[in-house]
Amino acid sequence: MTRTDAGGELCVTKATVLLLAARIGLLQKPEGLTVDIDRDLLLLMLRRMWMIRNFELKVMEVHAAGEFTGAAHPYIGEEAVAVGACAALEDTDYITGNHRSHGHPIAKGGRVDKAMAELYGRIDGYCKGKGGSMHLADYSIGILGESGILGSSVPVAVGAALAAHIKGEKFVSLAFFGDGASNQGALHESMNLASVWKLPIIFLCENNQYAVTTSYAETVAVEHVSDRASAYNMPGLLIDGQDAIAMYEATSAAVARARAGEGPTLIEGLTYRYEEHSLGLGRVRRGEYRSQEEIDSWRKRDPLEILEGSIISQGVATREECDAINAETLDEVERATDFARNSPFPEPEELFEDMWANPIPQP
Amino acid sequence: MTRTDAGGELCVTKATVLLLAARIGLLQKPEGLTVDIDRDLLLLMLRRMWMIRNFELKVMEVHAAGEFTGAAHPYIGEEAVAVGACAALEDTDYITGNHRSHGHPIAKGGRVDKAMAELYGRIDGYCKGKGGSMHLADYSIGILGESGILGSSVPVAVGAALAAHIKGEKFVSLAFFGDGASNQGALHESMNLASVWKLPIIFLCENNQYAVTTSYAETVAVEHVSDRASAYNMPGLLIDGQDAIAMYEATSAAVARARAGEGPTLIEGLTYRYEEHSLGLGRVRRGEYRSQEEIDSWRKRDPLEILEGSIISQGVATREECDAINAETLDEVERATDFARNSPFPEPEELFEDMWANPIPQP
Amino acid sequence: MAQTVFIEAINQAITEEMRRDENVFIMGEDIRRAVYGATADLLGEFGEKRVLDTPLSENGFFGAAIGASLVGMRPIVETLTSFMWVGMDQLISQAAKMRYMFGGQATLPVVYRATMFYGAGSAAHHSDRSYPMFMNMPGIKIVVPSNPADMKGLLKSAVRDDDPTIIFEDGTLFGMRGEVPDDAELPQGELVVPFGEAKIVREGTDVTIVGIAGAVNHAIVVADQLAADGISVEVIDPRTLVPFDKQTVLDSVEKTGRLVIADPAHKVCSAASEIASIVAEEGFWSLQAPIQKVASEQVHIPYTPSLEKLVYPDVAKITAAVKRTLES
Amino acid sequence: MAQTVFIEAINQAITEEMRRDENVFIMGEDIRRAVYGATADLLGEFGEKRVLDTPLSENGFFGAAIGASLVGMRPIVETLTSFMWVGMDQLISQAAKMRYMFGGQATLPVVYRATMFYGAGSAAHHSDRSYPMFMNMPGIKIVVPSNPADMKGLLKSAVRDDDPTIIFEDGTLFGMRGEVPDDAELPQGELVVPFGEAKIVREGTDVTIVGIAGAVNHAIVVADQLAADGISVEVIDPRTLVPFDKQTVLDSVEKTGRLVIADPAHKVCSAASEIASIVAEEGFWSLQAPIQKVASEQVHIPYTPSLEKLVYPDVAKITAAVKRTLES
Ligand SMILES: Cc1ncc(C[n+]2csc(CCOP(=O)(O)OP(=O)(O)O)c2C)c(N)n1
Ligand SMILES: Cc1ncc(C[n+]2csc(CCOP(=O)(O)OP(=O)(O)O)c2C)c(N)n1
Ligand SMILES: [Mg+2]
Ligand SMILES: [Mg+2]
Repeated sequence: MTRTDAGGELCVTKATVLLLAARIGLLQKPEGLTVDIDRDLLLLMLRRMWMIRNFELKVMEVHAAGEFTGAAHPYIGEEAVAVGACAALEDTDYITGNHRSHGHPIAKGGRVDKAMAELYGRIDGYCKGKGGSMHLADYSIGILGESGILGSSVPVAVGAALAAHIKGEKFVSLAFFGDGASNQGALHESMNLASVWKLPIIFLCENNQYAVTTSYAETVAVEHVSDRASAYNMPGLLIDGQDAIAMYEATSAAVARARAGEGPTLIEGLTYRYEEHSLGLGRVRRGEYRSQEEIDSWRKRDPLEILEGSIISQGVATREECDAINAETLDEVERATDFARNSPFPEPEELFEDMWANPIPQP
Repeated sequence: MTRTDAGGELCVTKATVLLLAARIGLLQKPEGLTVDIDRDLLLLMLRRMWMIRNFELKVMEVHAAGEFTGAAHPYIGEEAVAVGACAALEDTDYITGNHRSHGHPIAKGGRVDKAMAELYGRIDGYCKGKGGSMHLADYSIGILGESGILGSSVPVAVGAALAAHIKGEKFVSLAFFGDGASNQGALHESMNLASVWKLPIIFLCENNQYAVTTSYAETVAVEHVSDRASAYNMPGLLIDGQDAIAMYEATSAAVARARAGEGPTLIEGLTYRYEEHSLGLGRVRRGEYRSQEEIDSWRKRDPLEILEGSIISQGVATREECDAINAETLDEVERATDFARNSPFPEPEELFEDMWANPIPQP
Repeated sequence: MAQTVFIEAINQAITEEMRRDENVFIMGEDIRRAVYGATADLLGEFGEKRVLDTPLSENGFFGAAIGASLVGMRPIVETLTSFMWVGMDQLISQAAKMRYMFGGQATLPVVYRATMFYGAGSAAHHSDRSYPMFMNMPGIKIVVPSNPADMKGLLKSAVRDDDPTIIFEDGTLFGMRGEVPDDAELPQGELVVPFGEAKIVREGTDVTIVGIAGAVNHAIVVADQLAADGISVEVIDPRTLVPFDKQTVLDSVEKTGRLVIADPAHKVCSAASEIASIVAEEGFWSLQAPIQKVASEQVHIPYTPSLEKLVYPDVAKITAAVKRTLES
Repeated sequence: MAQTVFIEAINQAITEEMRRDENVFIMGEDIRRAVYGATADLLGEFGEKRVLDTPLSENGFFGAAIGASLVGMRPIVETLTSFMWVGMDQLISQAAKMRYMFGGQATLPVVYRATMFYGAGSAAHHSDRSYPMFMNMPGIKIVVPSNPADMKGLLKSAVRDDDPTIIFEDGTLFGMRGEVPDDAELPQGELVVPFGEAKIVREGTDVTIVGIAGAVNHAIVVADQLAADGISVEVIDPRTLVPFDKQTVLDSVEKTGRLVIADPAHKVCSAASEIASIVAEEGFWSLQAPIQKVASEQVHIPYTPSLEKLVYPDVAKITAAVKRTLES
């Protein structure tokens, strides 16, 4: 049994989100429900979502063709979560992420050429080929890095927020983690720390409802991960993760709360992973852990369609303008792939570089 | 600020406990509130509480006299918590504990002679002198052992409950931990595991309101540790930890629930540590972290007085009978101390014993 | 003798032990659907209670396995080496220490199957080869199989052993084929490889190579190649590191006078360091040349193949080390 | 030159570094009230934001220190070695690995002050001497001071170093008095002891003893006692294990031909094992006798004094080892 048995209907809408937010006092004026998002931001969100979608499709293509090996976890279907959340952040704010690791940096404004080169293991990659798919990072714009160990990057994000708190600065920090990872002890400790110290952090659970083959209903003892917020005396918001605008609004409210010194927020974006857990994990046969009906019902609420729908219906941009954005990102991803292919592999001397900031002799 | 500012008034009484229990469905019949406890059990509880009190007083005396060194954490003031809880268990049920480690085994029916000999580091101690104060254990009656690492014995207790679940047996498991330890990730993982698997376990938080010098109000982000139960879809009970009968009733209800296969319960016994954190930690000056008024107000609700009050006022036993029990335990503790003093230290050959169940050569 | 793939050998051992003893059960992440392969078909035969999918809470379920073992169960836990950091406290503070701390009262027949995926672009977070750390802490038996037959036989021993065991399963061997004897062929009627008995994989007289886990197979290649040059290499596979059969190594070095140790772990405080230190103390007078440690470079595992392949001991490095001992 | 107690030296270093750089802050359990002594009076001078009492969530706050260090802070974390198991994942997966994994983008000037309380009845759960495990994992600098002056000077270096550091503070030395030079007496104006420079504590010609942490002081006693018998012992204190100044050790062994290593850690895969393996490889031709490892017995730390005192390297064991090297 999954939470979407009720015919693909989500239990949240944008209205409920805001209602929830109002109820827990996160938003001051429940009557001022509609957050104004300017055109540029909406189109930027759309661009980043297309960028992720097209990046991931390309990754699947070149991975299947054997252009690089190693695990890679596609973010397709979940684009609205990272993009909506990161749209509420500045370059001076920080994020940390996990193994499903391409969406977060792109959503935060990272470069697809350096990301793709990293997946190819090349010297021009974000980490000079040392990190690979699961360890993208861009310290110049606050991307503190994705983590292959689940839950492990959440305390790190708490630390960035702690620095803001100690120094009295205004930046905030946001940690992405999955429904599966929410069962790690690190989450408990992090949420408690952030709450007792009132740190400017957003805990962002991407609940795509599965950890590899295991439904969160079987492993998370409460109905919604966001229900756990009450155990830490912080607001918990259950948000429609297919709706970028809802994600943006909720995160904006949480960011405002954080910057105001009022402490952390837990946001759960309810979403869905279209693809299998990881490229190359052929053994995980789809039918065994989720039904085609379930997948289909989620695909009907595609985050790109939903955002484009709002944009077009509200007259923010035309279908053609939206298509052009898609096409531009497709192009950029193609160029990024060429960039990656043409970048050399690191030379052997590179092996011992980057171990230490203040180097020591090799033993 | 502590939670007892309101003039030493506790926010729970036995009535509220039962109300709470009824509210969350733990007790079937809210009208049948008064649990019948037979005379023998009441007097056994009194005996064990006096045993702990007198044991600890003796430990303080001989430790001050330098008869043994090493840390020891007195349980004085908290006797009702362990004794009330363990009175709800059978010998075939399991407990695990922590560094404040003398009360739990005595409450579970452990022997004070072997306990005292262990503190003295003697061969007749529970662990042949290898464990010491923080590692008492008696596997013959389900005492799986105290742990000096906080939170660390809680997953172990979950495992004992898991065994009952797998084998379809009826024993239950109970884990003691402090308010401070409740912030360990191990607690989160344990409570979630126990809830998703519906394991027969009781999480018993001894909230004596401080971790060394730190008030739980400063480190636990919710008002009561028991509030966290909702994050794991289990009942959470806030109990007057000075009232052994209340502790017994609440734990009995949780044990019944566990044996019925309905899963875990979180019980918080609100209590108070009369003495300093640990023998020998002279540096921790009392006045710096808690006031004399606070201490005095708690001492007014002494668990022994409260239990004797109920016993005598309800005609279960007379003052003289109660005093006799006290005297008998005093005697037993004296004999235990002599036993400990007369037991030899382990011989050097003992050093390499007990490392392995299937021994291997020393490297 | 059947040709068996390493991962099938694991599956056989688990299946046979679960059939033999109803107290044996297995827990881990996504094991019902056998995401890593070793637990295929267990759910069907043994049911949900003995094939337990866990939440992603390694510290919690590592500890639950300990607790279950204390009260009569014999749990097998599936995990990766890299996830052990998260559950380290239960492994060290409880599994390793309990029995001694409680004066022998606790008996913990718990087995952790920890896979080491390395060498194929898993990067720093998924490539740990951490057995040397666990060797430093007394209380856990450490098993490092190098072929399907030992994998099967050692896993069966681990399940029957009354102490906590970690089996470091070398992921580079998961696809390795090897002969695994059928039970009927064996005098004792089943394949159980005892702990603490090193195996002399190749006999030789000029130099001793001790190989750990996957490195044993490189050492065999080196021995076979150098035989053509007239160099006689003895290859020893300790099979378990705790207990460690030092006598077989000391005897070999007494014969050859030269020692190379090939160890995929990071070289500082590695198993290789330990073995070198034993021989430098107890086999010193046998040595005719400096001991050669061939272990992983002291850097994290880089993702990119161009760098990763430089990290580990391989045939070329081991060959060079053998030659160094012969030239000095 | 002031006579200073070890724990005061810690306090001085922290205070001075917090004064020097406002990005330095300290966090830990009950540090405001200085339960373990080293953080006395910090709260008054530096206030609540820079002297942070933490909940009992080691994994959480070890990680928070890492995150803070990534964005410009220089955290000092107070803990005990035995509580590091609980926070192991942050130390290994994040502190040690981040910089390399991110191609050098991450800089983590975070210092963990991990006290080793052993030798006084703390039993198995509170007596860990775990530096060898951290030596196996690249990425963390490992510091093992043996006296108040080095404690102060090395801690100051650690705070200024841009890499993660763990200082293993030997609890048996907390009450040790020693000379700590006043800043005014020093040419460079302050006491900063660089990493990677071993100290020759006693010069000698017959045998080299390398001591680790508290064992250095035993080695000094041995050297002084044996001098009376006409045996000339050189005592080396590496002071940091990562980086490790192997040249000083190799030079000494070249001179003496004999090596004893005294290490309070468990002996298997210990720092002693590592140093022995280095010398067996790179200093082999200097050696005139088997290397002697004097490390802790491979058992857990028993509570009772009658057994605990048998575990660690002490003057008698080190003396015996020196004699063994001279007799062989
Ligand atoms: C500590 C740890 N345990 C297990 C794993 C193996 N693993 C990688 S991804 C994954 C599932 C994660 O699920 P979730 O957190 O929901 O993220 P999702 O993949 O759904 O985005 C698992 C079990 C890991 N990487 N780290
Ligand atoms: C993992 C871990 N961290 C820190 C400590 C040090 N320590 C021992 S007792 C204690 C306070 C415990 O507080 P609480 O859990 O409330 O139990 P109480 O002492 O109040 O009974 C601390 C911090 C420890 N033993 N283990
Ligand atoms: Mg998921
Ligand atoms: Mg407490």
